[in-house]
Amino acid sequence: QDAVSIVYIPKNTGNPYFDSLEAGFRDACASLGCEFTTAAPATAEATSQIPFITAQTQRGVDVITISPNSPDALNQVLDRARERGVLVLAVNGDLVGNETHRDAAILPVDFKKTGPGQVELLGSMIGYEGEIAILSATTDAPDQNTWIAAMLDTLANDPKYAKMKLVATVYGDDDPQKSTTEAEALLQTYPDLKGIISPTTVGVAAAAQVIQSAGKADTVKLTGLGTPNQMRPFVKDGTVSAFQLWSPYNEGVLAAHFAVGLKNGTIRNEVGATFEVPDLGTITIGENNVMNTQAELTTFDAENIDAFNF
Amino acid sequence: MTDASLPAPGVQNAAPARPRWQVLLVRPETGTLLLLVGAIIVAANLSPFFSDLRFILESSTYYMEFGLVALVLTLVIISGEIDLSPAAMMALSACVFASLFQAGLPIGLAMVAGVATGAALGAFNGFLVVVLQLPSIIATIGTLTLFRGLSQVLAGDRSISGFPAWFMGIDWRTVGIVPYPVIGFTLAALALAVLLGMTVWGRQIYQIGVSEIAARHAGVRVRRIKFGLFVAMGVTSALAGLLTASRLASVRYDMATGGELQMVLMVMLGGTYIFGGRGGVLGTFLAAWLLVIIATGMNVANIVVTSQLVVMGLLLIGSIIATNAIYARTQR
Amino acid sequence: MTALVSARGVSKSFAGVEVLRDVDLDLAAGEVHALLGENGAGKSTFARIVAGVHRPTSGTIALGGAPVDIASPVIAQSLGITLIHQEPISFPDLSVAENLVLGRSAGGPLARVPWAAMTRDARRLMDVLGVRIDVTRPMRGLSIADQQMVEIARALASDARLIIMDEPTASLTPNEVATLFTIARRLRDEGRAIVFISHRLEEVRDLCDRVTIFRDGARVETAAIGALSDAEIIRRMIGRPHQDYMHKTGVAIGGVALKITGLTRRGAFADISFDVRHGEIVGMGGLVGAGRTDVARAIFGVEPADSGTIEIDGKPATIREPSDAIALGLAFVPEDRAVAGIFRSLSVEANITAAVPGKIAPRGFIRRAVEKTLAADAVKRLRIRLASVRQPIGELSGGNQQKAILARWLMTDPSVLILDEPTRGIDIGVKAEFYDMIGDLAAQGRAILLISSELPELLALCDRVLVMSEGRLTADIPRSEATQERIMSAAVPASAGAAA
Amino acid sequence: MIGALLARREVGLIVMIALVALVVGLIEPRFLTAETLRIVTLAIPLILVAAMGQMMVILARHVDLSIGAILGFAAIVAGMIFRDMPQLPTIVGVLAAIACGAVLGLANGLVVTTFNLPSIIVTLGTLSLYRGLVFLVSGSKQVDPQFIPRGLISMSQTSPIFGIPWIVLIAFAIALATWAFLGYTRTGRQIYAIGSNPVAAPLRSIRVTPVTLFVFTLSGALAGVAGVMYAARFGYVNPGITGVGFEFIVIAAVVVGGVSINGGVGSVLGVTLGVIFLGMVNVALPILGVSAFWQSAIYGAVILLALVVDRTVRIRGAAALTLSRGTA
Ligand SMILES: Nc1ncnc2c1ncn2[C@@H]1O[C@H](COP(=O)(O)OP(=O)(O)OP(=O)(O)O)[C@@H](O)[C@H]1O
Ligand SMILES: Nc1ncnc2c1ncn2[C@@H]1O[C@H](COP(=O)(O)OP(=O)(O)OP(=O)(O)O)[C@@H](O)[C@H]1O
Ligand SMILES: [Mg+2]
Ligand SMILES: [Mg+2]
Repeated sequence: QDAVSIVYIPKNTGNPYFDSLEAGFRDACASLGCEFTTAAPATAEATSQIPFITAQTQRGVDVITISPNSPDALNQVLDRARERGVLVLAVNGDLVGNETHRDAAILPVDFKKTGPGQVELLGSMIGYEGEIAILSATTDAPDQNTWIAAMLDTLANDPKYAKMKLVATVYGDDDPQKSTTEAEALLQTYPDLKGIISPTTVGVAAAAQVIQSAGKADTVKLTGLGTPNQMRPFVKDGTVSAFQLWSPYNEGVLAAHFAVGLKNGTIRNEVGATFEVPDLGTITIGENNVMNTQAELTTFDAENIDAFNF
Repeated sequence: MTDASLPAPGVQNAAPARPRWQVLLVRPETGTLLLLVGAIIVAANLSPFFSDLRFILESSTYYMEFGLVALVLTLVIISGEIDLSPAAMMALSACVFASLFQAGLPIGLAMVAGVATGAALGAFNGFLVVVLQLPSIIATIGTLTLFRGLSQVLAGDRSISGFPAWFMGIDWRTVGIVPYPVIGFTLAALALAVLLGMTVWGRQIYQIGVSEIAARHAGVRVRRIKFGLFVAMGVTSALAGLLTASRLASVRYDMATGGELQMVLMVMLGGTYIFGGRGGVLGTFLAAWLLVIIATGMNVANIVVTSQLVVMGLLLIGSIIATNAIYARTQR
Repeated sequence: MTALVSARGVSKSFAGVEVLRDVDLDLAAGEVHALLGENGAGKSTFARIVAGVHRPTSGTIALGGAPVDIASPVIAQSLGITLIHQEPISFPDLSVAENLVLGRSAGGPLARVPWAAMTRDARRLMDVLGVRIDVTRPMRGLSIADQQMVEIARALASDARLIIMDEPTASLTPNEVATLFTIARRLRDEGRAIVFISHRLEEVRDLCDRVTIFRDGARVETAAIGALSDAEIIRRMIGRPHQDYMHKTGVAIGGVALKITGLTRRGAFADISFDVRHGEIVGMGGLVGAGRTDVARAIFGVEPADSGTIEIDGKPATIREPSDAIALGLAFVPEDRAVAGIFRSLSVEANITAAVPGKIAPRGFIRRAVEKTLAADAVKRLRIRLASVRQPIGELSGGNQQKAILARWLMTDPSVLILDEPTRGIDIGVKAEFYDMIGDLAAQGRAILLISSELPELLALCDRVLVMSEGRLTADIPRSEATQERIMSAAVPASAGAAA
Repeated sequence: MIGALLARREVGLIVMIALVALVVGLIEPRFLTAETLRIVTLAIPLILVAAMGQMMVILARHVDLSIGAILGFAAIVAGMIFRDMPQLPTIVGVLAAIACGAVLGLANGLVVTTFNLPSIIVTLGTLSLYRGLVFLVSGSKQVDPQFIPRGLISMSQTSPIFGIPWIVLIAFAIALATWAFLGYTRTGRQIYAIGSNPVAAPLRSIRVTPVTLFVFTLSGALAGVAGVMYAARFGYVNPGITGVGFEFIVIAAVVVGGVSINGGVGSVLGVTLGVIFLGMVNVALPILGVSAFWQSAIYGAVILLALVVDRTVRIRGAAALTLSRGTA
């Protein structure tokens, strides 16, 4: 039969993170021989992806892979796509609480591990004691909130972190200006602040800029989730000693293999089923038809950062 | 005191009355119509998937809410004011509705409360413009920020859902193949066209737009009418907000973000004069469909969104140039 | 006499409407040349062409014998031609001083603005004209008359060779007119040419050497002012003999229609009390800025007063909006026609029927046929000059627009009419018609309050003359005792200039 | 005379600024520190610079809604030059950005004057148009921090005097220049005149078209400067978010600063105070620990409040005026 056609709809255009995710799709499709296109809205607001989903359905694509801007606003339009035989995969973020409206989800890591990982990383930087704060994205960003919940849990229950005191959680709405002001306010309001965790790419970059401007790199430690390109200069000049993320590229690769396999019947979309992906090894379909590209977060620091470019 | 022996005076500045076909054809709406036809032809040639009425109608439902508000906005702009806050009013009244529903209020009452909120917000705008006499363009930029902020205070960043089935997916219910929102939009356009074109009330809106002071002197209740228009904006926005909520089956504070630009674009594309006193509902109706065709056509042809922005911009400017040119002609 | 400016075959059409036809005209240095003509005769249009505001459709203009192309006001200015516009133009947000120099100051784009010198010159200029305005205050808020004086001042200050004055005296007081004329004569004696447009013959006789008469866009005649009698002039202007106005006689004065008691608005007028009876014409005189318009606007509800009562036919009335006033049978022809009167881009019929929605739309829906007939016979009755009742009213000349506004109010069949400067800038022929109409309206038992700055008008028409000065009512003079002297003495502020 | 003093909206603004500082200071003493001053001053330069341009446009009875997109375009162009031609000196990128801003501004002006169209709609169109161009020229690719020259970024960190960062000094220098230009040059006054009465301006031999073009070009160029400042302050340029919604903030600041939306009225001092006021509110909220939700709500409320205050002050001023009689 003719080649499987896959479209990927990122949150919005011009976001470097999704550029590398796309690259993964392209390379995988080049080897698998599937047709790959991408269509992205200009802004990342809840509903901006809807017309694109409809249009792609109308174009008769076989697979829609999407990084949803909203956990539920897309339900109806996605259902319609699936009624018309389109395979719908959530990539990089899931429809939290609405998993029934997509066929499967490809997530980078087991998000339960992100929170503790971050806490441990910051702890190791500040000697496991002192005031710390969190600079997040928006107040109800589902992923960030999962992670923050896990962080609070770890701080509260793991004696290892007993001396680390969380003094504030603020939200920069993933907007550079706002994140910057929030970070500045943190530094001023909490003179004894030892560390900041910012589990969002915009936030961690803004915070790094602020700490650098205030020249507080040695008193206030910063870590979080960021892209190497975004963080490179701050790692180089020592503002940030280490931060974490995963490989968006691999998400693209995995999504492409899974989609094609499913369409060709070589993969069954059942919890517990496994399949092989070159370079990624054996992938197991877990709870809610979720699968991860990697077991642990990748930690970037002065040694390895130049090995990455995304 | 009439003097029959007078030679009919004033012949010297008797202008040749414009031929009827000109009066009918040389109007901004005509331009919009031509653009619409052109757009359809282009879109059909851009992508084989476009020419499918069912699909176009389905996609159109994403614009009907804005279209609905744009119809009322047309009256506001003709009266010489402008309202940039409708998108924010949509969000806030929808958030009020959803929060109340979530708090356990029967959905019927919640909907009423939502509409009432819209009316109140519109009244607030009216108060600022009519009573405090702030320039509407800047005042509504203020309320735009305020209302959007309040909806965020109310709903945070989470999205509220879980509405009963009957409430959801109004855009999916159809008469024949025509979705409810499309029907509603069309009926509203008809009603407002009659109101504006054939009633005293409509005439007075034009008079206010041409010269507010003269209108007041002629006994037009300027304040009352303007206030009424702003309230109408609020109510319509609230209804549009409910429609959106039904379509998305969920409500978030960022509902319809940036919608105000789309609405103004529709009114302008429809050939309504930004300084008031001229224009009509028909044009806005056509312009709404023009936007539907362009956006849908480009999406289904996989034209990158960035060049869509460029096209929209050029379109707006082009339409204004045409509109003004035409008014310049008919101004004489 | 050498021609400074000579126009040859000048014609002008607006969108196919020829408003100026093949005009030849010579203006000599050292003369004051009057332009006379009915409303819409083309006086302002000719003036604007010479001043570079409009381009002629055809024809040439020569300056000192050499043909010139006056393509813009900038060029006109560089050629030494200045125009005092019929409607004073001003920049409300700039200071009076700046308004005086604006556009005349030399230098490049970044040339420095000499504030001190500017203010000094402005003060000097104002003293010469005997005008007491603080030159550092913004133009906004100046009465139309004050704005007119500033306009005149800047024209005089520019050392132009040709100064065109388009109805400069329309809103001026007698002594302001006198000052203006003294200066005009001095300029003439300096060898400049002056064009003077006015509808007041006595002024023309007082000031001018030669007169040119326009009718229907064509030049009818140019002659030395002495060579023509008033009657001859008027006949040439309106193409028919004109009979003098007679005061209405034998009209029974009825009961009190409008009664004002203690009307006051802060900053405008205080404690105004008077009444107007059915069939009575009550005049209201005073200097420009005395507060008459403000009082009228207060009565009609445009800007309601702070305190005081209004009674209509003995019943106390609350008027918060003009619509309330109209419902009570009041009508108001405002002074500022262009702003408060017409809907410029709307059709004449829409303008005429604006105040009677009920008549054209019984059940809310407009009946175009009814509207058209109503408008059409109003146009016939008031002899309004136009091409079609569907034509935008902005295309009519000032006088004809004014007639349309009056027509609008006659539609409402009012029992009380307030007319604020109804004949400002209106030619003799039409004026006479207006006087007749006002008389007839009174005869029909309507009460009329006539605000006017033209004393002869007040004396000729009114049964009583009220006089205002600095926001207060200073006199109530019965017709029998009314004289120019009595009115003026009541109009001039007791402590002249105390409030300056 | 007290009335005249009250009529000056600058006074009203100073009072409001003092009030905010006082109230916030009482609730959160840490607010009244030099550090706050640093943050506030850092928060305003972009807005101040753009506001100077916007102010002139509004004074001429126009408005430029496209400055946000222009800012984005200038910033991305500068960023791409830094990234793709690292051998060139930084100044080249900076100048290029300003030039781009000027060109886009000029384009606005040309459309407005040639077809004499309402600028608010034209720029509403170019707002979308220019944003599209930002994506097109950048290929929707962000310019990452590593490419932004250190020297540029240090502009918002290092300082020649009193620890006031460079970009702040530059911003105020620009404001000062604008003040001199508007108050003391022929063109400056003509801008006021055009805004005060556009119809009459040509009758007073004011060349409206060139002046209008100049004003739009300048506004664009200043938006370009703000674009460079954006790169300097945030250290990277993203085509999607850079300058989005910026126009509303700037217009708000200008109007809060007392510039009449109908043109002809407004002072540089007022606008500067307006910018400082908004900047202060922005900084005060997070320091008070006000939830992120509340920020835009309060922001909007403050704008409206300022408009109302300004309005009432103006009425009092007008009343004081009409009392003064003219001719005797
Ligand atoms: N801008 C214009 N567009 C169209 N018609 C015009 C315009 N200006 C003047 N007219 C017409 O030209 C004719 C002459 O007008 P003009 O103002 O010259 O008359 P006028 O002699 O000054 O009358 P008045 O004494 O009332 O000022 C009028 O009939 C008027 O309708
Ligand atoms: N066009 C105007 N704009 C603003 N204020 C005005 C205007 N005209 C008059 N005023 C103010 O109102 C005061 C009263 O003016 P008003 O016009 O009522 O006097 P008036 O006796 O009617 O004079 P006029 O003969 O000009 O009608 C004036 O002193 C002036 O300060
Ligand atoms: Mg005239
Ligand atoms: Mg008056």
